[in-house]
Amino acid sequence: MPREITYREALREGLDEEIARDENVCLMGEEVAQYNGAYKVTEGLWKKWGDKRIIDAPISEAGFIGMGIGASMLGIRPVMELMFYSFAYVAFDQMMNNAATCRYMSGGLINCPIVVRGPANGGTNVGATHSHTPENIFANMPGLKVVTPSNPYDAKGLIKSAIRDNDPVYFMESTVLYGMTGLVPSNDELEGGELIVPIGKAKVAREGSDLTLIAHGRAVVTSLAAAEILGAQHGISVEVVDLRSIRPLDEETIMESVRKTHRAIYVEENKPFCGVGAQISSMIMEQAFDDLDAPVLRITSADAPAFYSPPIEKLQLPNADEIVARALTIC
Amino acid sequence: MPREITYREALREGLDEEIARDENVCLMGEEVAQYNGAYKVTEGLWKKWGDKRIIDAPISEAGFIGMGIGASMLGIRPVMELMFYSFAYVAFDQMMNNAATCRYMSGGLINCPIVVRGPANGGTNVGATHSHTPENIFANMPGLKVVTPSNPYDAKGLIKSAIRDNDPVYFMESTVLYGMTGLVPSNDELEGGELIVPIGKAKVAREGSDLTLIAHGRAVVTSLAAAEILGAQHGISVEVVDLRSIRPLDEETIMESVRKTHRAIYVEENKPFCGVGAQISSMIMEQAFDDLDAPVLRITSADAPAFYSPPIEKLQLPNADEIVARALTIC
Amino acid sequence: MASKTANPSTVPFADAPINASLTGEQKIDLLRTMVRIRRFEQTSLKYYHDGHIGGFLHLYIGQESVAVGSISLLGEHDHVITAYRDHGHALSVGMGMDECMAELFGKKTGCSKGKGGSMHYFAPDKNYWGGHGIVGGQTPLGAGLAFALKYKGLKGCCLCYLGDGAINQGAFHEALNLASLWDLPVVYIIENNGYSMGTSQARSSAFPKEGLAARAEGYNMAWAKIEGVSLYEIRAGVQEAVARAHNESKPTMLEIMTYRHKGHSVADANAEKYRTKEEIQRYMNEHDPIEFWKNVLIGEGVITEDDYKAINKEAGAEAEASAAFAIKSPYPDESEIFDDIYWEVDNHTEAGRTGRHFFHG
Amino acid sequence: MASKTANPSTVPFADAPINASLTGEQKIDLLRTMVRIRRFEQTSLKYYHDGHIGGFLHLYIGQESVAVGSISLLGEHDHVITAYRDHGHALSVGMGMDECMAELFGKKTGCSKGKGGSMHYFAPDKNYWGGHGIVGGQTPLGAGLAFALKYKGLKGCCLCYLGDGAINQGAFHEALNLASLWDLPVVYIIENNGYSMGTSQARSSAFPKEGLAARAEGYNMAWAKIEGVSLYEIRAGVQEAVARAHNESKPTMLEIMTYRHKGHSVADANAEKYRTKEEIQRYMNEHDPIEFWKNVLIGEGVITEDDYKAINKEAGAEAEASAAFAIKSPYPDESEIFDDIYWEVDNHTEAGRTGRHFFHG
Ligand SMILES: Cc1ncc(C[n+]2csc(CCOP(=O)(O)OP(=O)(O)O)c2C)c(N)n1
Ligand SMILES: Cc1ncc(C[n+]2csc(CCOP(=O)(O)OP(=O)(O)O)c2C)c(N)n1
Ligand SMILES: [Mg+2]
Ligand SMILES: [Mg+2]
Repeated sequence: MPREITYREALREGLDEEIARDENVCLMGEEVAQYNGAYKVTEGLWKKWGDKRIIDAPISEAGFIGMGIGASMLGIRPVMELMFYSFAYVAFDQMMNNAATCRYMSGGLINCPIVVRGPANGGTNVGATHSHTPENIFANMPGLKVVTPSNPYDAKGLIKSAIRDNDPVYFMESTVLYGMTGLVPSNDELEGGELIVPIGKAKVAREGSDLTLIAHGRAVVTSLAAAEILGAQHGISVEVVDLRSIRPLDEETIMESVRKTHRAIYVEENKPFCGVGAQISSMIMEQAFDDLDAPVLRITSADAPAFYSPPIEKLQLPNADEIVARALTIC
Repeated sequence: MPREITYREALREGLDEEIARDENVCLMGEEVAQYNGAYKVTEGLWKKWGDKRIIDAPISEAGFIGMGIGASMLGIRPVMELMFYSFAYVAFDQMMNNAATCRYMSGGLINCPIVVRGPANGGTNVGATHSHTPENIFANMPGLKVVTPSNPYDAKGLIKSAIRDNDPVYFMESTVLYGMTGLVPSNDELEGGELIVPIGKAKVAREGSDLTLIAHGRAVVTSLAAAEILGAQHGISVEVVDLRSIRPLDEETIMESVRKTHRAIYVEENKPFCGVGAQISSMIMEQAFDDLDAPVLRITSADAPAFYSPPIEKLQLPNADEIVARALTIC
Repeated sequence: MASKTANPSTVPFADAPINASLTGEQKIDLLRTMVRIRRFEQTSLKYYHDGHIGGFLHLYIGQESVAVGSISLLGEHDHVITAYRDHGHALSVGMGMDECMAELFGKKTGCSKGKGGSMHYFAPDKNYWGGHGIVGGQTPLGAGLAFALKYKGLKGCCLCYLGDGAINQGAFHEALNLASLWDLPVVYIIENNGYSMGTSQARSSAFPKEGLAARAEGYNMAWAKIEGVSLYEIRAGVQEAVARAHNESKPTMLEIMTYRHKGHSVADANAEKYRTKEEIQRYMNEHDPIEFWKNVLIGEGVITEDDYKAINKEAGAEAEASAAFAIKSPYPDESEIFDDIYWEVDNHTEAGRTGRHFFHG
Repeated sequence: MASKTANPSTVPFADAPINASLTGEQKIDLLRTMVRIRRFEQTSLKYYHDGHIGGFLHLYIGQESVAVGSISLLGEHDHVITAYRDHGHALSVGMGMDECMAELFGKKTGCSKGKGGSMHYFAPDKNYWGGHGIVGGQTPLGAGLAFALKYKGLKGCCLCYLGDGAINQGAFHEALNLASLWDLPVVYIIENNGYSMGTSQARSSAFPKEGLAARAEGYNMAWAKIEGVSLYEIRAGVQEAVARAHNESKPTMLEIMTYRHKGHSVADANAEKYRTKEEIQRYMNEHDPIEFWKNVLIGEGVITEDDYKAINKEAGAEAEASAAFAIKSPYPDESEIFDDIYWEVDNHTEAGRTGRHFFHG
């Protein structure tokens, strides 16, 4: 039976199923156990699985994530929650060096099957230090994988893939999406009995022929809204490509779409300078230069720290109207 | 009298002059004082200026850089040495949040005139954890400035500007360049009596008409070598633009050159994914799309952690032959 | 613990010189500041529930004595920095309710022009350096303010506050070693309210039986543990540390035992789950610093119940007026998004005009 | 301190059970391992000066007893992790000179296939997890290895080594709190050689008079300070900590006093500036763990001077042979640049084939 569940519930189901499947999977983070999670993603899991599998950590991100990396070397598969992904910055060395380079520096003797997950988004009026979106930063480092689900279905399917992956996967969610509902099949409807979405495979979230909007995370939702407006009000047929993961990257799906539509805009909530859109747009230019009828445009968050004031912070993030306006300049 | 001095000496002169000029300028870092600096940039300064101005720090980058940021709020102008810029990763939160966002979050009541300097380069066989080049990462954050001198003249002129700047400036040098010599005028030859190179102003390091190589840091040296070969052996007239600073960015000089040559390659020792070249190439496409006769290409370090083995690590970095070969594909 | 009307002669630390010298007016001022903080926050809570305030709101209710008592000791060259639970410190250093309330409402007239919100109050003109959201992140800054004082040869210190949960951040450890190694005049004040969010002190920290502050021994640093319900005790304990900073340029780590009556933040749905209702009630009854101090002053004959009511009423009116001020204040202009990022740009300097600084759209 | 021929009955800790049970052969093995480390490093130094080795080379000469003594206590489920001064630990866990020397030469036959260099030796099959270049960065990993053991219900521990300069990194502080809070079977061993690069312990750390390890008190953790010239003393001290980990699943912080005879790294031009020549000479004379142990064994009648010479000669020959092996080994292929980054790619899995993983050129 197709069910409507929230992004939060989808994540929780994925976590729960993986904890059940593999005794080496455990969940750790601040307030994930007894408190049920600051954003309730892990609600009920401690009660179900107990102290061994669901572990409350002190406010020591470098310590406990580093610890998780060490444990992963010995075969534990820790899933670490960052209450906000912004807090990765106090654990940055552990996440960039120890998780990403030990395999290389050991000539392949080590691998770190760790997942670090949590919300990476602005837009909730919590100020500059709590609103970082470091997907571009972590994806810069070979050895790391960066995953950014935009809907409940993908959230469940991707978290399960992330946990099974034998490399470090940094899994960036969004507090704004936690309450979003969507169809997620129950396991008995599925061949193979479970929902797996592979990492590295983009999704054409909407088909179209005149313009491609490429996006990741919540910007996919914004892009779909813009696509509706562009179709209904301007007769422009818009294709929306949801990257799902930043690294590995499904270049094929991007290029296929751009070769069809000849126009592309990258939409993201990342900051502009060296953001994900910079990488994608420069790749499109290199690989599909002759197919382009217009430069690839980029729509990002405002190039400023996050503004607390609720009505103003809203203006810092990409919205459908902005996408429509920019699209009209190239269509 | 024009003098040949090294990049290292040029930096030292710049530091020394600023310490003399402003009593609030002090220098801090691991082994900068009594040891004379791990790379001898600060040689002799402790002897000359003493304990108050030149300060040896314990191995606590988050602690002492954070301390420097705090002191800068009260008007001290600390120049912090990172023995390797890679060690910024243990101080990342201080450098990304406290230095970059306090001004914003206080509505402009605070500014942090701090300089964090040190070598950010690979190519010296010190392994993956010591070879990070985070110019793209820090330049992603509004509020920060990122400066990357490629020669002795700029090293001196830019470090002086960096120290006088009232915003946080992250100044990335190169151990490979420390021994490079170049003409640096002595102060008595100069109008105004001192050498200042403004931050945010690129330099056309070589004029040409067929192709623009844009680069920063040591990649400028490599680009100049490639330009010679392209001219002498292939009759291609190459212009080389040295960005000098990544943020602020001299967009005008870039665009002017590209509008003239119609072809551009970004050369850098940064890793590719969301590297500086991604940003510049996507900007060129957006702003000079119709002027381009070919896609903007990017030449970067290999997309892998740094390899220890000396002959192999060499292959990971961009070299003149690679630039020549890629240039020939678009010229 | 508070008795209904404390007998002046039996209130501990009343006769410490720093307390004995207080005038009645000064004692009333301390009471007034605590009450103003409480009314300010109660009012903000109301408007938060009304939807006027976004993001986080971490209330200081129950802990007022810590900021008020310690900051009351400071002079011209003394500085203050704290974490996100920062309203109490802000009002204690003399910030006005208007600019503080307007900040919560995200208004242009806010102390940070609406850019910082609840967690990010600043007033450098009052030696107040925020208001910081990253747990422990302010602790090296506190050492830096102290470093600057020492560098400039000023006789001053920095009070740097943090929570009991913040002590396990690496940056704090590094700052402690630097402070002790270099004799920096900084006083770290752990406001131990027993919990970091939903985690009790025992579940977040391994520490010696003498308490969290005893970790200072590892850095060869002076320390003390202070019972935080009483302004007298806080002032006596903190004064020792301030004197040590002023006279010997040495750091101190203090642990002040306190309690927050409310949840971790307004969004804390579990505030009565990880702590029992009984525990909360007991602290509200027996560990309310305002009740305690009021009773001390009544016991001393400095005020009457009616005086107290008047102070309360006045503070309530002030808080309501500040909300009215906030409501009628304009939101920031969209163009302000790009202000206050670079000093050089804001000040239209040559450097601020050289090169492109912003890369949006 | 070493006397020329130590009298067995007077060598401290000789009668600790863990030492009393050693056979003569085992004692000779310990000597042999120390000598092999020394010869290996002396040989590497020669080839470094010849230009065969790049990057950093941090020698362990003078500290051999620490790795050899402590690692000699370990069993099947015990693990080891250290910093960049890692040759001694590598040979102690049983890595071969060939693969270690070839690694220095950047050869394909190196233990890390030439990718890691001197600072990054690994041998997970021997429970050896590196070799880490970022000061203090390995300390949470060490807690993690211990966590994994406990999670799996194995009776084992992790010895995690660090320098006296590393103790001031935030990550170490966080790891200590976690280790104590969660009763992780990890033993932190501070190899206190008195200096972090050119900075003496006194210039880098504020600490209690009992020593650096006494910082453990702040985490309610057991600790001890051990004089490191003698294998007997090291083994006795570390054994207590290992037993605590095995039997009570509790962490320990040990400080082992030692000295490096050479500079911080081969590139350290100031090795005789920040330390006086006299100091260095005194330690070389009086605190050479190999000399000391040799004399113990001669005093005990376990070996003769001639035996010692033979061991030395054999180790020297082994080291030279390893250099010959390294020289004749091939460099890695250029294509190996993209190996060993992603497990999934290396293993040609479905995940490794899905999406683009590399973005060069
Ligand atoms: C580095 C970091 N990790 C986690 C958080 C989320 N967080 C904010 S406050 C808090 C609890 C802090 O408790 P404590 O230090 O005791 O201060 P209190 O709230 O009791 O005043 C947590 C986990 C954060 N802001 N920064
Ligand atoms: C985070 C970090 N900062 C600085 C360095 C540079 N560095 C490498 S070793 C070292 C000294 C470490 O001294 P200690 O911990 O005492 O170890 P020892 O070298 O004496 O074995 C320094 C400063 C580094 N590798 N990592
Ligand atoms: Mg608390
Ligand atoms: Mg040392």
